[in-house]
Amino acid sequence: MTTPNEKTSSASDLWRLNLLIWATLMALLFASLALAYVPMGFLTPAAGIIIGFAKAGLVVFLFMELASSRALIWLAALSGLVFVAALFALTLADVLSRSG
Amino acid sequence: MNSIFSLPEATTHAADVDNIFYLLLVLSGATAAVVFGAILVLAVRYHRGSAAKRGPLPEIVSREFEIGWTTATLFAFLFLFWWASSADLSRFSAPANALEIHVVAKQWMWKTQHANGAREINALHIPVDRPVRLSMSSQDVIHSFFIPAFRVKQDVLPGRDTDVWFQATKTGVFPLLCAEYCGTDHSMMRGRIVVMRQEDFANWLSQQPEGDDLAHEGAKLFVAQGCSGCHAASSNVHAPRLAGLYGRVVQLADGREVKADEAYIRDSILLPKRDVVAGFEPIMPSFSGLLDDGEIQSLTAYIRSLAHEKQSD
Amino acid sequence: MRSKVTDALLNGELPLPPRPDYLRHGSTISSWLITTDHKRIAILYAITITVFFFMGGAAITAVRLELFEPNGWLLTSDTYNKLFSFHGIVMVWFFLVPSIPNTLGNFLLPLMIGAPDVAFPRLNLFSWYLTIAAGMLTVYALVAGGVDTGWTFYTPYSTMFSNSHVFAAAAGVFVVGFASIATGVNFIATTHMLRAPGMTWFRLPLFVWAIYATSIIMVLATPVLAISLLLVIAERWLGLPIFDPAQGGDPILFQHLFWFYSHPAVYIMVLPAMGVVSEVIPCFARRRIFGYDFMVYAMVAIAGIGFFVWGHHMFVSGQSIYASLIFSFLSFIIAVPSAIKVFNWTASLYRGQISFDSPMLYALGFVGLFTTGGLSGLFLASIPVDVHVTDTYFVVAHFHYIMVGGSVSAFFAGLHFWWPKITGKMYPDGWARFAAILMYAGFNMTFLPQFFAGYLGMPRRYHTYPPEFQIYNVMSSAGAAVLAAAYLLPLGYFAWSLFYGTRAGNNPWRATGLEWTTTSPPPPKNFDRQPRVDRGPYDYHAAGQSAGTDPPEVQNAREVV
Amino acid sequence: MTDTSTQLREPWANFSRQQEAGKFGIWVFLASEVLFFGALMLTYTVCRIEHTEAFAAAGRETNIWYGTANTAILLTSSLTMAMAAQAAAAPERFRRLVLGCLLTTAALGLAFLVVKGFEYKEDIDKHLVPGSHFALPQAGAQLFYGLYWLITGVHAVHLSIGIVLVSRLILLGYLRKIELRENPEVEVTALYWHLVDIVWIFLYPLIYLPGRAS
Repeated sequence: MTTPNEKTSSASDLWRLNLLIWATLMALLFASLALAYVPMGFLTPAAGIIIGFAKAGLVVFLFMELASSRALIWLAALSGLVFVAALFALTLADVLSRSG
Repeated sequence: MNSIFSLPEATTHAADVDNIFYLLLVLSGATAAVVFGAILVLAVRYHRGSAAKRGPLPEIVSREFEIGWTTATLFAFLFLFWWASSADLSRFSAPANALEIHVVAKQWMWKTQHANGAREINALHIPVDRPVRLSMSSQDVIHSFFIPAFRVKQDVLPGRDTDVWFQATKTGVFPLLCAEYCGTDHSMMRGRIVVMRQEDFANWLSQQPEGDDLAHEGAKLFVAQGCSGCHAASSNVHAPRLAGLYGRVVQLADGREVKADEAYIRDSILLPKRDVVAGFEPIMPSFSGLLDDGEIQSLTAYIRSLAHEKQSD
Repeated sequence: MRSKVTDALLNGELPLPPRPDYLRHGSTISSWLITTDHKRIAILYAITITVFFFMGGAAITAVRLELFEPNGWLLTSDTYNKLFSFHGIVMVWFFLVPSIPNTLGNFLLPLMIGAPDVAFPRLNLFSWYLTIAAGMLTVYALVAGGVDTGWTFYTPYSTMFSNSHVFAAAAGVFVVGFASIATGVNFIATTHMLRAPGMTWFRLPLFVWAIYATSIIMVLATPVLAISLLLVIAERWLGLPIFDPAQGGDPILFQHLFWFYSHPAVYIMVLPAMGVVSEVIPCFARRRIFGYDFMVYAMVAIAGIGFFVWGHHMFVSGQSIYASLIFSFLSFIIAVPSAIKVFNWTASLYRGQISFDSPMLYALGFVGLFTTGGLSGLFLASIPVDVHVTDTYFVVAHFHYIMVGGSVSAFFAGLHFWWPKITGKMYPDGWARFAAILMYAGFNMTFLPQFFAGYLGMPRRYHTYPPEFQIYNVMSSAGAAVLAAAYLLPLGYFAWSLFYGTRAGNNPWRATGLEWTTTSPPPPKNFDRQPRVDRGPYDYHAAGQSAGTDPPEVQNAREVV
Repeated sequence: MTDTSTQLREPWANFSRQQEAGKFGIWVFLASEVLFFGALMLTYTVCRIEHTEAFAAAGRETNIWYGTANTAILLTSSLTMAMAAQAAAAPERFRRLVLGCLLTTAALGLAFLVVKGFEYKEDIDKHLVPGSHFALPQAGAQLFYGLYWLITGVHAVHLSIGIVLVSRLILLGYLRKIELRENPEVEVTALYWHLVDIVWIFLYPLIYLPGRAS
């Protein structure tokens, strides 16, 4: 439960903040769409994925209010990320260094 | 039929494996003895109501002990890791002069084929004291080429070549087993490895029915499958010349450089559009599904044999 | 100065007015089937896993009988393959994974931290129903004709070449995976949110730490198992090519996904066992555990590093040599915490007042067999030796030493240690000690010969084998008969104790821990008064003193005024 | 604070602790979902590394407009879901705002499924279903579409569960069966919805953007 902000938040306050986040997300979406058509070798897919992380970050920290959550919630979110990273890193260590 | 209690060490590296095994055995035995001994002694000395002195355990002792055996265990294991991996790394790649044999695993039998075309089912004759390299592929599921006496085991994968090499040091007959579960008759998929002296091996090889060796068979396939239509020296189709290709570094259309080894040849046959050579159109049709693994190995052997002929442009 | 009466009252010796404990709190069938009381759900799980344990045992009895002869005499190859596959699937997912966490863990976690129940009681019941649904799917797979892929479901055999009931079995394991995740989420939330006042993290009993670390693995590793089986189902049932070599699929990728779960899964099975032993040894040695904080760090380290070592199952699978070296290095590192724990258990016996009741015998049996199993793991972590012994009976012996010698012995230690608390009845300790020793002997007779057969090159999952291995198989099968007998004995005297056992007081072993401060069996809401905790666990003697012989001040439950 | 004793459930002593536990529990479950979809994305990544050309060719076949529209829809639904959750958590009475936002979120979820339906129909017409008469010649392309159907299918199932959860809140809230204000269930449903959106955020560059540049 987020800590209720000091002054009573009126509906318009809520809308203003969230609409700003939403606009950023849509901008990022169209940016990734545009970048996909720019031939930059391996940078093109990388750009798509980096923008994906950016959008996911926005949703997690602001929409899901991880930014204002207790340390315990950070722990849960972080643990998922750490072990997915380990899964990717060690599996790709095999796939990329396989000869022939 | 090896004896009940001991396993012969029939290859150069078998002794290394056994040395590591015995080292681990000694270390583990010692650790187990210490732990079991300590439990026994403590259990006897401090059983309830025994006269042994109790009194407090000095705090410093527990901290020292804890740090002590943690670091001791850590360094012992790091040493073991270093010893084991250095032995493994030293035999990572096969020596160049290794005798090359192709192995095809199929649900529930082993097919081996020597460079000169001699074929065997569930058996493999090899010379002693000479490095042998097996290039293996499976036609259906994952099998595993396992010779206990050689301390050799390598999974055989469908759709990809895996290879393993060894140098036999003892003549004799050693069991070959399949070690990766592969279905109903997984346990029947066994064979014999016959290690012979060099001369006996040469005689045996010459007496084999003169099945075409791989290269000749590959040559026939090269024509039958229509490869020669484009790749032959005389063809007017704009396609890469294969003479002297094997082992050369190939410049690809998308800028990458690839060494033309067996995997490259296999991929170019099955997935031609993947590594298109610079300056050529991706017009080659894919042969996946048309050629089985045995035929691909023959074609690869034929293309390699072209490397020895004079390069005719 | 409190009078003697209040002390006795506190210790529960005086006959209080009979309050209904959780067993007699409702005796209709529905009171059991829709219960949200964690203690009743623990008993439902106990019955479920016992049924599955004996089903898996029956399957392997047929296999052991078959292996008397090198060319087999009882079963066809297909039946043999289906039986060992069924043994693997049932023992791993329907017995070992839920055994300690879902029975002893479910029952004791709230009791040990002073909570009335787990955080999400309805989710707890839901995970039991998921386990039952999954069990029915797996039994259907057996009855309809069996699955013959082994418990590892390796592709492309499981997706393209097996014509047995892979879909039903994979779906069964898929569903039981979610039961495991639900249990994990439940226990993590309980440990964080429902600890009694004063119960800080470093005053938690090591059993609670073990269940907490296991829950983390359950939550984070099981989803990847669900995906690997979902991919097998998708390829087999929907025809979507994922691991099909003809389409360029990579069978080794399945092994990565499968072993990413399956290695942490062996820590799901052994960590709770370590927790039980860490409770039993201090109680019967009347000593504080040696190096409590190192034990906690070791458990968390095992849970953490356990996720990075799965590649040691794939040294010969065609994995690149560099990845193999990384996995070999990490596998050696994770052996260190396990070694520390064994040394700490042993050191806990120093200057104690050791009594050899049956829980202690099982616990010492655990330490012995787990040490052998762990040390044989070192052989498998070094690549050249692993290349020779992987996929042989050496590996079979290794993991049975840890899972059966370790986890099952510790499960029996826990069962005997907390039986008075769960049922309120004492069992005949003489029989129990005999059963413990018989199990230890039977176990070694069964699995020690397999180390030799494995090193001499007998592959695993072989229906017929070269004749030179017959002697080892005969010895192993004979040992298995003794082991089976040792497993049946507890069934007998535990059932006997339910009806004729003497009534157990609140704290028959004079152990420390909040679960021993309430009545046996505990009331539905566990505690009459919210317990407070003002000191660490295993307070068998004042800090710095040695183990006294008189009963300890049951300090944990004292009402701190 | 509303009278929360009605929402207090076993075994909690006070309501705020129960809320914290609920939120922590869903976050732990979301960590497992991250692993769940992470494993699927790893499968995609490894197959793509082994068949870069085929995946580029197959990626070009997907309809990028459907993909982009769906991403926009889900991002907007995340906005309205976040609004609903924050409005429900606020001490003021935003009952109509909460119900409105929940309704929009469910509607956007359904819109996503409808667009997905059209896309699937178009894929079937273009013979993009792996099998005998598959449109593209390369072997790797069948892998791409094998994973495409599976991952988008699993995501659609998760989205449908999300829609059911949101609709349940709308129904019970509208009929005053449960009090939406400061109800932990709204927050838990919102967190789950955002996860489903994040999964799609990562699916979009993997499925629709490859091969566009060459």
